[in-house]
Amino acid sequence: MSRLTTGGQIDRSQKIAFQFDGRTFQGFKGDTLASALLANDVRLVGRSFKYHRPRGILTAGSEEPNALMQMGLGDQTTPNVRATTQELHDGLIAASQNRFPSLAFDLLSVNDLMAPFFSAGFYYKTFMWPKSFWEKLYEPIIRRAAGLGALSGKADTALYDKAFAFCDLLVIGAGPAGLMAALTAAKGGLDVILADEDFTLGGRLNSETFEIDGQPGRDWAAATVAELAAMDNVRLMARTTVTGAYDGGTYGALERVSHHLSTPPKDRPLETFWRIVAKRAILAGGAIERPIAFPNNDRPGVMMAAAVRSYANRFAVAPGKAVSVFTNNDDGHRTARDLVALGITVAAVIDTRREAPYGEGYPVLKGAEVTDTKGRLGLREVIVRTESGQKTIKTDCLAVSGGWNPSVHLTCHMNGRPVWREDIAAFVPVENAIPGLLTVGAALGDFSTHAALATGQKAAATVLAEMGKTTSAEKLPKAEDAPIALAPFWHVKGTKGRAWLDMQNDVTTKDIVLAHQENFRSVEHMKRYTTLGMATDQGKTANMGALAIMADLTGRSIPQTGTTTFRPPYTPVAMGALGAHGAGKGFAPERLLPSDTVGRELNAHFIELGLWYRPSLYPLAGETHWRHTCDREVRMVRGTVGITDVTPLGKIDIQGPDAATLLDRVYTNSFSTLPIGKVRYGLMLREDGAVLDDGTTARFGENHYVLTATGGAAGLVMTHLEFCTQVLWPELDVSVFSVTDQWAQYSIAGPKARDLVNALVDDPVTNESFPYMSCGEAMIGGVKARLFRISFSGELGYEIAVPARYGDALARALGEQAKALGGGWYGLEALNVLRIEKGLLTHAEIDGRVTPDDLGLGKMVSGKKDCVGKTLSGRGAMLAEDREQLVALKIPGEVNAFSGGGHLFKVGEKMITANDQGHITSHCFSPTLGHPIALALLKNGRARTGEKLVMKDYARNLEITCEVCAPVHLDPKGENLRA
Amino acid sequence: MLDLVAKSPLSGLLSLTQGSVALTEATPASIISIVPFKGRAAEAEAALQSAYGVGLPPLGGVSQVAQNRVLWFGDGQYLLIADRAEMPKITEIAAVTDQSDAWAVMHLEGRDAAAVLARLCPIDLRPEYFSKGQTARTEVAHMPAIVTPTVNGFEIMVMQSLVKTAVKSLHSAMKSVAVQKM
Amino acid sequence: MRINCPNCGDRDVREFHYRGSAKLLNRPAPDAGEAAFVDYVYLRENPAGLNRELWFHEMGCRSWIVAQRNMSTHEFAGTELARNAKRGAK
Amino acid sequence: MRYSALQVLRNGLTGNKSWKPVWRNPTPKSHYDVVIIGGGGHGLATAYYLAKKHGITNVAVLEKGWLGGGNVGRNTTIVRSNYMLEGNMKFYSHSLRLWENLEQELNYNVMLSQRGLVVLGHSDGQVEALARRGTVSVMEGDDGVLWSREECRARMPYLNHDDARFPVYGALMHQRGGTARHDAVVWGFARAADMRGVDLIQNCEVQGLRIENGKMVGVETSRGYIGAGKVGMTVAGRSGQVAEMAGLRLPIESQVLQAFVTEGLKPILPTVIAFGMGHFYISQSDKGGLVFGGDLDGYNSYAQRGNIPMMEHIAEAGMALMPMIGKAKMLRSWGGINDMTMDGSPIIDKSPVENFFVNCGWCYGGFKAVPGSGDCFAHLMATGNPHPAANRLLLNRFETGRLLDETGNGASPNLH
Repeated sequence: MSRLTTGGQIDRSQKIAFQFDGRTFQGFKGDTLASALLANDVRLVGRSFKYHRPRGILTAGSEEPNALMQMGLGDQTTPNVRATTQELHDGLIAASQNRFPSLAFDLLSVNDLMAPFFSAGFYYKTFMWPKSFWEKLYEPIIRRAAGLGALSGKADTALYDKAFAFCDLLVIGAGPAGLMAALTAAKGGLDVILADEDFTLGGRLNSETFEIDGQPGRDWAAATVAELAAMDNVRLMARTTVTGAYDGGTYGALERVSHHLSTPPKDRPLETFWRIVAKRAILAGGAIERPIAFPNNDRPGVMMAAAVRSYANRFAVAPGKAVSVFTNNDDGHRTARDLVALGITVAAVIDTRREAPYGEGYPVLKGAEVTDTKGRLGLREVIVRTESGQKTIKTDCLAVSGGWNPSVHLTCHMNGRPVWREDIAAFVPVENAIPGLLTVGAALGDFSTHAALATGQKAAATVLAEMGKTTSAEKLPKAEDAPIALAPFWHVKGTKGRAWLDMQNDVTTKDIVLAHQENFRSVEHMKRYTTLGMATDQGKTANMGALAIMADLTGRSIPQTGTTTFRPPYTPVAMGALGAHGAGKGFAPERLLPSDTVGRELNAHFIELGLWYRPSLYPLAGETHWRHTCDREVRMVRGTVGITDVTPLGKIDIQGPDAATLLDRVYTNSFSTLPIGKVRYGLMLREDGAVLDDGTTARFGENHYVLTATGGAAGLVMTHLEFCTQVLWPELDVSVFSVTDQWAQYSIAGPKARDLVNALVDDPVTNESFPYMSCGEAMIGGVKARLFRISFSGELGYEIAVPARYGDALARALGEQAKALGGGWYGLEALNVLRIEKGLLTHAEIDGRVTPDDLGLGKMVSGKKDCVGKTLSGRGAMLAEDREQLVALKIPGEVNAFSGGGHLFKVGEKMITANDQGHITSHCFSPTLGHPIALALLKNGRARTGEKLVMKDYARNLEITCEVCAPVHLDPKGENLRA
Repeated sequence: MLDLVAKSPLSGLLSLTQGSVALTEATPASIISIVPFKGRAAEAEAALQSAYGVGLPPLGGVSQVAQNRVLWFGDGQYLLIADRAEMPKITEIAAVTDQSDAWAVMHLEGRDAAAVLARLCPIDLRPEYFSKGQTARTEVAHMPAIVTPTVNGFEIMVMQSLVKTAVKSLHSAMKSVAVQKM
Repeated sequence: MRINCPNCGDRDVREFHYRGSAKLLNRPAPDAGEAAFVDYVYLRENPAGLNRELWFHEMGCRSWIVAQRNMSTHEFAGTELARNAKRGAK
Repeated sequence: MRYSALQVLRNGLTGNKSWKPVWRNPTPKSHYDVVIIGGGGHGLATAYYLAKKHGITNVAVLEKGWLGGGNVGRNTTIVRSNYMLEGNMKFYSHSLRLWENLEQELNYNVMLSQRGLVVLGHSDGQVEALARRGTVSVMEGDDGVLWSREECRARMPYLNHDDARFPVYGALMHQRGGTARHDAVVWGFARAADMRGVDLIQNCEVQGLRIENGKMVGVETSRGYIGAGKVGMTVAGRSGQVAEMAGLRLPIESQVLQAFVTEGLKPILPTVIAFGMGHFYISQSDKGGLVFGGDLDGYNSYAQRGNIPMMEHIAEAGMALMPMIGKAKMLRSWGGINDMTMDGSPIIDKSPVENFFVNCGWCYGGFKAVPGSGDCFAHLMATGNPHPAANRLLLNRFETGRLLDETGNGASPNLH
């Protein structure tokens, strides 16, 4: 065990048992999985992506490239979890990834031996022969070798949630800078959200031995957090990563709500994705320590120096028995001092600087460089080049510090390009990269605790002033203010062997050299060619080193060479959280008919149409095929009476002195001439001349119309009318208001339709009192209803609308009365057949491309007036000879069916594009005619009645011969409608 | 004679309680859209004043006297929510439609009502920015909604055909908040 | 992205539907001819800077809004109701 | 230097020291027979085919930034030809055939993986429309097979077949569809064009077009004036700006489309899948990341980044369709500038300015068009006549009404 006996922010009274790769270990409350593994001397935790190199824990944060784990077993297993951020909890089960058969013995580690042939981009240069081998052989092998963790392939059943939050100030990061900023702003009266990815707020104060105002930094942090928690205007969000900065002060944030719990209570989400809208933001995200590239710098036991301090100080773990440090700055010495203070042996501090500080209690090798390491599954020794020659140091942990990179990530999300700061040899955020966001502390490149507190306080004061609030004169707490003493040093030169830059994607310094050699010299080419920075950490620890090497190779400075940029999210976000509530039925609202319950009681088959659930069939007992039901329902309508729920048709109420003018402008035909109490069929175009929708409009008064849009186009038509009244002609005095949800509307069709209507209405109607295309009011059981005499089946038809609260009751009454007359409910399948038999358009013909003329409705475009789309519907090609026109098709005596996938050809011609004559738009078997019929769009179709054609559906492999006929199969004079 | 039995849109779905928050149905006698014709707003207001004792609210506002309320509903558009089921006789000066059956009305109330609604609704619900006397047309769980602060929470109106999803979404948010506030 | 609806104030972009150039305010006269309508319906300036454009507050007050927005930065320079907007500008 | 397994082996044994630059860094000449503006996939492919098929090698490709830095370097890498309208179908079919020989032709592995592309239908109507697309494909000599509901369940068990809001009714399998490695396409064309003498000039921004007597004679660039016999424009989202330099307005709006990739995962998704209801499509890259995307954000933009609502919508659609991806973590998101035309189909044509040719309007689907577009544009620029595969992709179709509107949404670019 490497657990120190005292210290740290772990609770030794709460022991936690967990598993890693099948073995059971023990840790404490307050541990991360990584700290608990280190405490148990587990150093080898994973295999690298390409070469399957043994890897250990590198960092103590979310930038971790190596320690990615498969968590949990079975269907709900989670891949690629960073051990460095996963809180330990009882029963946690983790497994290493990307190895077979075991972590210690991985067959694919043979890749490491093949490394000379697996140089950057080698796959672009081979695997091309023979041609067919890519999909069959090469690619499957590459795919199997690639990838890290695995999904189970089974549905994720975890609960995820989303939420919105608003604040005056969002503080991102709860280290000294963030805490100071939040405290100052909150005391000044702002609504503050303070978010931090860690489960304990305080940032580096939890991992360092700094003092603030004479007390340990971590105690100051805890006290400040407690003070903030007590304030009403502060929301503390621990375990919450701000993942992205977007327009308008909107930030995405992921809260890990339950990952730290063994058995989350029912209803508690696993994660919540927040959208935080902040008037101002302060980025206090700290900095990420950067490595130094040297040969075999990827062995388990090589760690970042700050991570070593985190494990020792915060988690009370000795990361090694004899730790050495490789540094180019004073921070490396801090590591040594902290370890010595904890009684951990420091073998040496290898400092690249000749002017390195003196080490108290540890040896210092000045002007020295690590040139190699040894130890297959874990570090054993490092080889050091000093001015006095080569030295070998026995060490099982090498803490590396190459300086710090400010966490500029969020500031890049809106195209901000970080700028170079020579004194710290790092990129810092460019000002105003995100409107309203200020950067403070280490994220700004000011690394001391004093600077963190001071910049945090100052930024909060700026925000307060901008928002018209005053800052209370708070004294700045006292803290260390040591400058970062750093001599830039990126990689050890003059060595053999591979030195890793991107640990996860296995990119070495040699790959950068090769990229340069092959002229992939722009940073983006280099990244893409070598895959540097493309792994799960987005190159947080890798990009700078590679940039420095490329700068070296091209003889340019680092800022001339390029910059590092990052895209959202800051750390990866589960699809489940981003897509929370999308699974199952949650993807879109469910819209139910007033007769929904009635339909369900009748075991109707429902289908999804737009947002609505609509019955397609009302099968009776004994009907085993949908056609049985559909045919019966069609015969029922043609023979007696059928009812169907047409509530989804868009009902738009149009009132005002200019109501008629509006309708005349949006419809091709005239509505100002429609008498009150009458209904007219209308055709509406888009401005580009294509048909937008068809439907009926009823006139209830001089200035009052009710327009009906087809169900699928209801929203579109409403928006179009609002566009017309607000954008095109705001001078019109007219109101357009949706009343779709107000009315439950039923269609009644069939020879006995009037009998059914009269069984319900208080005052019976006759053909004379209420002729075809009439509208008016009627009383049903004392309820005021709207009655329409319209038909979409070719039969005598009515529609009745009642306020929706009576919809269920009316549906039941209709059902009973229809049954008494020998009729009943019919669904969309039958409705479709009825329409096609009558040659009426289904929504399939109005495909957004057809013109009135294509549909044979050219004469509906009034020559006397303008309307939307009129001019462009008259363009040459819109009326051309070879355009497809609506026709009907039939297959007399055939049992074979049409197909909606069918295209049409002249008999005997090769069925290829060049000979294409048109295609089927809708089709059915007509029980009335006894054979299949269809509607089709056919080149010059109206002139081709009687012609035989071949229909071919290649996707279903169907072929039939059919005949062009007139669209109206039944009652061509419309006598039934008017009966 | 036929007797059509009315069914309220939320019957059988509500009430629900979770933690500190309750979701209940409200059934105002009538909801009526009023869009005064051009230049007729003052007349419309006077007519409403005399019939219901309540005037037209300002942008985004609610005017209320006793049980009669007028909600701002859009540019020059209003919703009268009244204690009696009849249409105002103002068809000469305003476009008027009966919306009584178009909307389902819910009350989401209790200490954490705002936290619940913030899981589903993208507007700023902080009381400094949104409180009694105001109203907003916005979305709740991807559905068009009218959200109006009450003394102890919010009145939420959604299209009646969408109540199943609305209740399901609100209930799931109520559960999520309740368990996290434990 | 947030859009300042002249009626409703600052709202999330998710409540809005976009309809492109505010050129659509200027429908040609009925007798303007095909070329004028082709230009109106199809041809666009598509600037990389400030664009005058139409948004519809679909999941809000259902107002059509004319916005000035920088297409390179997404910054808004102002919004007004389409019914009040100046016509005739390109 | 010819690439081969042997070459990889030889270099591996000698420390990879002898690999040569993949392209030169030439200094711009004062005049070229052809100047192509835009060093993306379309521009590089055009230059390659000009040299290869038409023997025109005095060609420069001018790139503002780095080669392939536009949409070709930021897309979801899908290759397909399953269109419905004849004018599009024959073009994309032609392009797909070029894809199928690209690796051998370019001597560069672009990793074309014809793993199949499945488009799902969620109503009888959608399935019928898919069948029609399949039929149209086969009519053009391509492929398309309809899968029944039962076949979908058997072949794609990881889709939600049980309690879906929009259940799967059927699907169209386009077996020759799939993916390719986007950067490799750029580098392959660049290398092949460079080898034939084409000058690829990076960091060279075109700032003006010189037109004399209605004829294009050259371009003003950040690296000086370059004379040109002919100028071709292949600048995707920036088409509006370049066309404006020539005094032209186009039927195009530039819109943002986001795309996403998850962390690397072991193989789980064998084909490309497109949701028919919620604007979501997904495939798994050879590196293991799930690459997915959806609809346009819906507004004009040159910012190359999108916003949260569409990202959420796409993820929700993903969860609705295949809830197995819930525990996959989205790693990166990016945005491209899409030159959306008013009918959703591209334009390869002459312009009213003599010797100035336009290749634009690729909407969100330019990647799969790269070889076809290059071939057809080169043909047009070399011969003055449209390539037979692209003879419907003309600029004047908006005047004549001979539109190519696959989705039927009319002149609303964000709806295509």
